[in-house]
Amino acid sequence: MRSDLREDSMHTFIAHASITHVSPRPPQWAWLWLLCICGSVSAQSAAPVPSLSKPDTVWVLVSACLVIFMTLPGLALFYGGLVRSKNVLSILMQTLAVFAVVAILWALYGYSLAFTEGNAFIGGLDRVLAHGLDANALAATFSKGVYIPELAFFVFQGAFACIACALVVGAFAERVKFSGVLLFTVLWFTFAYLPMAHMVWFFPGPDAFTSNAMAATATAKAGYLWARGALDFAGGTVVHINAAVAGLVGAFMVGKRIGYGREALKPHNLTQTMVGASILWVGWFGFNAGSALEANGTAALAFVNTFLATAAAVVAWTALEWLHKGKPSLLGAASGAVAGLVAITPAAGLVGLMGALAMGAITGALCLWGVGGLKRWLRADDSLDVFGVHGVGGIAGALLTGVFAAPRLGGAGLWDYVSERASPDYNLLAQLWIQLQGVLVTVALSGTVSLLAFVIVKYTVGLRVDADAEREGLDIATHGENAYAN
Amino acid sequence: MRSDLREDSMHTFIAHASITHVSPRPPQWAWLWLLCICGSVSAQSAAPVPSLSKPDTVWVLVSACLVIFMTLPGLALFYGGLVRSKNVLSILMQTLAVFAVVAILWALYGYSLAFTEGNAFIGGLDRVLAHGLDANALAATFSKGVYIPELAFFVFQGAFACIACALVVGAFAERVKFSGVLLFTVLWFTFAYLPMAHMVWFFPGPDAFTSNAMAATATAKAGYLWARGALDFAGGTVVHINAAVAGLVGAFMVGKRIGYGREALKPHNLTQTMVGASILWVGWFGFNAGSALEANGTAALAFVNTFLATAAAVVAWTALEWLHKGKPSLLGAASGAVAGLVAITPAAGLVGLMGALAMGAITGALCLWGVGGLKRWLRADDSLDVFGVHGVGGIAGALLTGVFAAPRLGGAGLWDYVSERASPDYNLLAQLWIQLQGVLVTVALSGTVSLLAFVIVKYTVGLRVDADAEREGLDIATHGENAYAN
Amino acid sequence: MRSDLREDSMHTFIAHASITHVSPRPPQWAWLWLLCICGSVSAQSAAPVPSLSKPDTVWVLVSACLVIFMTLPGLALFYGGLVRSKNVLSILMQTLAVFAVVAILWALYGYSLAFTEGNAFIGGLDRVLAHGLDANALAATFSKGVYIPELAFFVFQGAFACIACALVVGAFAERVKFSGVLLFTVLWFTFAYLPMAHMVWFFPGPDAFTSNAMAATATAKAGYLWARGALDFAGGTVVHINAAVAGLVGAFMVGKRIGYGREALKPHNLTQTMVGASILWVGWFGFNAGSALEANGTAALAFVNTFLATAAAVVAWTALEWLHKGKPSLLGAASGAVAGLVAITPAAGLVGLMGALAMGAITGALCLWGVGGLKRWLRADDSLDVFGVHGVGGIAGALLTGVFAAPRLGGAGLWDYVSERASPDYNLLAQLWIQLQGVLVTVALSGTVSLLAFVIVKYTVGLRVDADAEREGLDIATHGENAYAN
Amino acid sequence: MKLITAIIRPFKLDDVREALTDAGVSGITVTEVKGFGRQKGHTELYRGAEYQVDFLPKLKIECAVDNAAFDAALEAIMSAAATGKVGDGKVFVIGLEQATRIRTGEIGTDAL
Amino acid sequence: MKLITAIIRPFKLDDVREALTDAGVSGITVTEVKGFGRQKGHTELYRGAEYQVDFLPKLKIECAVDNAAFDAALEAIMSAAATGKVGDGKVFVIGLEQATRIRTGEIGTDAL
Amino acid sequence: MKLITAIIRPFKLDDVREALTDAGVSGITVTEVKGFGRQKGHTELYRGAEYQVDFLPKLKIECAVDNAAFDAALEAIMSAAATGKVGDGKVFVIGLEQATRIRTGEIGTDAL
Ligand SMILES: Nc1ncnc2c1ncn2[C@@H]1O[C@H](COP(=O)(O)OP(=O)(O)O)[C@@H](O)[C@H]1O
Ligand SMILES: Nc1ncnc2c1ncn2[C@@H]1O[C@H](COP(=O)(O)OP(=O)(O)O)[C@@H](O)[C@H]1O
Ligand SMILES: Nc1ncnc2c1ncn2[C@@H]1O[C@H](COP(=O)(O)OP(=O)(O)O)[C@@H](O)[C@H]1O
Repeated sequence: MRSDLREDSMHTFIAHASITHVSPRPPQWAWLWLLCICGSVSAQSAAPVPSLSKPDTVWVLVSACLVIFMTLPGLALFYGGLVRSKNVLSILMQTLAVFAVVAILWALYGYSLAFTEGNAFIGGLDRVLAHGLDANALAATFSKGVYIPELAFFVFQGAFACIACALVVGAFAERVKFSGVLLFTVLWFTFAYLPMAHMVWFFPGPDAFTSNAMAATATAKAGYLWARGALDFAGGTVVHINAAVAGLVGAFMVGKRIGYGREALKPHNLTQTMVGASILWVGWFGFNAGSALEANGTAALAFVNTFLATAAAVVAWTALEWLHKGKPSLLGAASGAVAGLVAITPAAGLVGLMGALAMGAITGALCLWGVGGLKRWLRADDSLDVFGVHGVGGIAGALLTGVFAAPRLGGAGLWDYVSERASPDYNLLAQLWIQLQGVLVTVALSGTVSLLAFVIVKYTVGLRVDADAEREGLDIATHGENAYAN
Repeated sequence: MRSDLREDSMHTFIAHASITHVSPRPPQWAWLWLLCICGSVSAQSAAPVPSLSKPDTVWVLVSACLVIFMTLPGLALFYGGLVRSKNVLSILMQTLAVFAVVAILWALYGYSLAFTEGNAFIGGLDRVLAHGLDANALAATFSKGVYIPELAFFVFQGAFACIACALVVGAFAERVKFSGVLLFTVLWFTFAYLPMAHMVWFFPGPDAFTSNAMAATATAKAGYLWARGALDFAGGTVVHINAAVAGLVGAFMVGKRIGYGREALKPHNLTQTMVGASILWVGWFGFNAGSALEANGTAALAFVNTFLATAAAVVAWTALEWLHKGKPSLLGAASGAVAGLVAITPAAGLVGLMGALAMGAITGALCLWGVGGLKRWLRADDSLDVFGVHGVGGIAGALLTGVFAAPRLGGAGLWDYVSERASPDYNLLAQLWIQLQGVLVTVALSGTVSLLAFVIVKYTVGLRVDADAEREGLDIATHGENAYAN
Repeated sequence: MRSDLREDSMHTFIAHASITHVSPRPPQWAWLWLLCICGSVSAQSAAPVPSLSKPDTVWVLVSACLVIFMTLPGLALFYGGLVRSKNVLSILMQTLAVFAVVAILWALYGYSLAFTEGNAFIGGLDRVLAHGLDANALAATFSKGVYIPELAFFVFQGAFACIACALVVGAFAERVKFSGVLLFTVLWFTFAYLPMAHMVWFFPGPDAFTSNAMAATATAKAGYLWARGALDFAGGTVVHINAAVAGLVGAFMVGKRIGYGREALKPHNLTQTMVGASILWVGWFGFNAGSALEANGTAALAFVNTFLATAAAVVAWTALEWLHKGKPSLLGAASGAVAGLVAITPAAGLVGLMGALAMGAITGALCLWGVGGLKRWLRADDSLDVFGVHGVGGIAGALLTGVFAAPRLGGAGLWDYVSERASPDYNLLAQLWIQLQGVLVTVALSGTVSLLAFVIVKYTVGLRVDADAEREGLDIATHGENAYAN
Repeated sequence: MKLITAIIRPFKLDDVREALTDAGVSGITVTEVKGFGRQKGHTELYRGAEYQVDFLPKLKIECAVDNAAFDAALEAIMSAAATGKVGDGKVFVIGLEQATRIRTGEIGTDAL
Repeated sequence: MKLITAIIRPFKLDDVREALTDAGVSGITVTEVKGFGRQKGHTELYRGAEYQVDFLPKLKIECAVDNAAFDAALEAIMSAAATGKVGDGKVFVIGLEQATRIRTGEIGTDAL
Repeated sequence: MKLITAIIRPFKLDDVREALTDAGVSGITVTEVKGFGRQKGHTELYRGAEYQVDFLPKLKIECAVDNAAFDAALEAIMSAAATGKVGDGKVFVIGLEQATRIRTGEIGTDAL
């Protein structure tokens, strides 16, 4: 069956080689050719000078702001509330420091390696040190002739890189060494995040798709998974599966917390966690709907799906916990919300409203298993369930996207950039196989890079604080402060 | 006097029957005819294909995000801080669960019943199960020929339904049964919220108002209170009075908390409440200014009034409390802020800046009485003063809107959709009577539905936890978790 | 050297007198001629009726919302977490009350005195009591022919006034008298904030710059520092230096807290402070990028710089503290974030990305000294380091703006409103001297007004609570409530 | 003089304090404590992790009384704090060698 | 050996600890408590609800001393904790039968 | 009957409680306290302000035992709470004149 599936999809892929431009819409953010107005506009093109779309600029800037809000303070609070009070500052500090470091690296080389043309796996060096990134540079969106300031695209994408790296720290909270986190972040960002972003999101922009022939040429320049036709609207693979695998590897490498499985390692402030989850939800509207890069119907669809899938996951988790454990917990509901958000991420602008409800409900249930049965089976102390929620939810979301994007299930199908309309064909099994490939590539790349990075950290700055420091709490031991006083 | 007033207004109403299209502007959100691009555009209309306005799309999506932010975490924190620490998770959980359930119901049937054409009291079934709600569907705004994605309107309105239902839970916090809250929500949402939304907000859109004759036809299809000319810019009746009455009925039905009137039932975290109030304020800019559905001068006016009325209410409450009790409290100031926000809701785009200041100050003072003198007189344990703030403030706001919308008091007057300008006539007493009718209809409908719903809940799943559970706290007893630990 | 610098710049200034229209771009928010549509449009101008730009309206309204979010709850939490738990409500209450009072004064006379034409130091009375401020009034942006609702500009600017006044209270937290804070606010707002805003930001709008001759006329009507060519993109002088000096004077006048220097006056909740800092960051995107008044490349640049400078300051502060004290603290990182934000404020749309990183890093280091060495030297109990962060950061930012705005350092240079492009000349030393003048004027004005205001407060309502109240905590003693209970 | 230490249910505090005041006791000191005893706790569930919580919130009330007032005070606590269900708590009595009022330096019964 | 228990005003902690250290006491244990006594509380107002709060925050200091050090320790507390206003608190003294240091198992005076 | 009061390290609570249960003690009362002693504290830094913190978090465990159970209980605490490093804490023993169970009114050993 598997091989059938594979054959089928490969066949499909080869047979349709001439229309590989039938790609997801918006597969995700495509950074386009830099359009330096003052630059060399090719003489033969009599195209009008591309001009900036103000409403889309507002939309992408507001979305960038929302995505930043997701990390600071959203994720920080979500995680911070789940640790014991003696470690809350350490988790806030890790989130903040990782955010700041990645922001800087993004400007120095990250953006260039992810979003300029290079090979199928990594971009080029055109934008290193923010070269050419000024107020006049434009970036394409998913519609021909519609541009936004490249800086808006830069910061929207930068915010994604920041949250992806910050997500990881939840897996080895309460015992990891601060310097270790920082070193790991630099390595993982460079060798796992940037290639994934390039592979999934880079393509030469819709203006290049003028004919089937040109589309083939353009597709050849795109990232590896983009070219294969993997659907990932807002970053399920790049952000969630990627980070979750890193977290899981980290949880294994750093080892279990002292007292794990014996003492009660309880969340110190669930109100805080709930606020964090709420802010994540709110910010996620920017994450998902902003990924349309335009304020259009697709953005509205992504927004609505982010509303509905999350609600469905909250209800699913709550109902199942109520049935199985007798009590519906707030932490469960909040975790369900995050699970739903993770699930809908790759699908946001691609599935219909009923599909979103289904995806939310299914993933809510799966992640409940992810933090329970699966976690016990994995035997890793993934402190804040990064894998259980983002990994399980991300994988489920990636695969279900392949299902519910099908037009007959209310989905948007595949977008044909040449004809500028949805392609009439949709092969569900083939797409599912492509989706699975996306998942496998992510797991393999992130797993390998993470493992190597943690080994490097271990034998250089070290991975874990000593037992006394862990007992005293990282806040005092590592950061010299206490979160709470009179 | 009363009957005079009545006669007068009735007379006005009848006399002007031919210009009933002189309706509030934007009376509120009008959901318009669904304009499926691919659908049947009537052949005789040579109108250009309606196209999406991107800036207005951004504005409504951002506003939807802000309204969601109001509930999660805004309202949750505002309420959560006011209960004792043993019940904080229960209030957060109720807010979150109600939000999620209503979001789902909104997609399943709520939106359809509220915002498609039906009779004067309830809408139709066209959009049940999100039928036809795809990325291409457009909805009208208040200007002819200006459209936004219907999904943007859908989610903006959905966020209103969520917060209205969540508001209610504050009235019977700290002792209500979780399953009871959920069942009540489903009933009240269906039988009180949806009809109110339809009656106040539904109209066939500005494009239908091509002539006085067409206007009369269009008005005949509108909701009951819309057709009468009731002014409610952003939902004072539908959301606030509606929810407050439900809360008050609930407080009576569920009964007083153990220890009420004897023990100190103090807020456990006023910082949290202040954060909640602040977020409510911030989100309310979306609630009120977003209700213009366009990014125009009316939106800016609604925004500014939301800024000023709130400030005035903060100062009024603080000053009076200082004078009467000797100490100006933060909880007072925060409550004043919410009172001001409630008051300006129906008036936001309809009154002038000085009118907004006056409305805020008056309502701030009235709500101080609402949580004090009135509350003692009512003898209900409305735990978090839902009625004292949202009920009193909502009623005051509805009536004062009739006053300060008067052009001679700096207001915008009534909008004539046919001529696309404000009507020169404004009969203050007549309008006041119409406003009062809106209040009375809301009180009657919500009161009746709530009473029946609570009775049903009482005799099925039950309304109240047992005394031991109440003493132990709902967090442990109902949800199996503790908010705070070390 | 100094006098050389001065001569040089003066020379430059005089020599280029005819091109004083070469002013910063956007020097900052220019409130323009009121364009009452119904008003007297001069007959000789055949210009088309100015019309509203919807996307820019969205952008300014959203930005206003973000700036309000910075104060409530951002600044309130940032400050609130830093005091002891017995004083947290007092700081929240001061923030909220100052916000509300200033909002009202803004409508009554503040906006008019700051942003209508008057003399070089203060505006006129045209807009007193919101006269003429209705939904149809338009305000210019920095591009010819691009308008937004004047109410949007009104509220965006109003939010700035609110946060500036609220910033001050951090300097004398935990012992100041509430009534004293209110009286001081009214005085300082009127006599320090409004003149500064007028001097730095008022100019007659880009449409007036039709020729060099007209530009000279227009510049003559502008505020004092604007006319001199001081660069302050989003308010480093008007908001930060201004408030910081007031705070420092206040710290001296109110005196040290009981126990200062002997007892541990520790922050009671650093999580709260971190959330506050995060919200400040998020809101600051509106503060800085919104100051472009348009959703264009400059806005995107300001946004990105607000992202990068802050990140650099976080890393700089953290690294230095780690090196010097052995432990990198979260409070340090959060303070670094605020320092970076303050620094980039005057520069946001004027410097390049690498310039922003440099400014952030330099200012992060300087402010670390500001809260340490400098503070000890000043011997004032500036409780929450308003001067150490906002004063030092503001001054450093103002001066560094003169450096990094230089085109050869990647900056945008000076904008010529006549030719509508950047001027080719940029004299770094001259500009630095102009920047220094801006700083000196601010320090002198704010210092004098603050001193007088505090003296008035001292001899009328009083400046400080008595020792027993200070020991008991202001929450109970002044506001009659406790922040936290069970 | 004796020092009475009572472990009681939190919600009984007001009753006990009133009863003690009626019994002529002029001052008490209250501490939040966690008690472990016969009364069974509850289970808490945080995602996959289930914890059995045996410690329950209780209040410890300390009051120093002179011998004359002792019986009344003890009786006051006993009746005010009882619900009859497991977990009502205990009263411990310890001999007090000396009591002093810091403000005045008064010693013994006068200090109470 | 005696166990000295002092109820003091919170802001006096540092003074008392220093005075005790000067008096040769090497360790103390501090508990946050709420005190009810002659010192009057305050009123709190939460919207319409007014509450009279009679319990005031105090600190309880416990220190075990040998008999030789007792007078000095008591004197140290008495002078360091006093302000002369109602609410300064009390000192209670109890006979200590035995003291042990957990780390070493030392017993009696050596354990302190 | 005796009242055993032990000051221990917070993370030893579960061990001590189990040891006491094994030794036949049926109830304990636990208080969060701050301890000052030989164990040195740490420095905290809040921006420019550096504070030396000498008080460390400890738990106080109180348990009333009858004389027969006393030795076992003491031994249980001593061995369960020890790490051998400075700061392990102390055990204080006080004579208990009387113990009562509020629920039943039982007195003496029966009350424990
Ligand atoms: N031997 C003991 N020593 C100290 N405190 C005890 C002891 N036994 C019980 N307690 C305290 O009394 C509380 C109530 O005891 P428990 O056995 O639960 O119920 P009851 O008092 O009804 O027998 C416990 O939670 C604990 O705080
Ligand atoms: N009889 C008592 N038993 C236990 N604690 C007491 C007693 N009387 C007073 N206290 C404690 O001492 C504190 C101070 O007592 P109070 O009567 O207010 O003032 P003063 O010590 O100046 O007489 C009280 O808050 C309470 O904690
Ligand atoms: N004399 C004392 N009286 C009361 N408590 C004491 C005394 N000495 C020590 N303690 C308590 O015991 C704890 C441990 O004491 P410490 O001197 O640090 O270590 P050790 O017990 O190993 O000698 C202290 O933190 C304090 O709470």
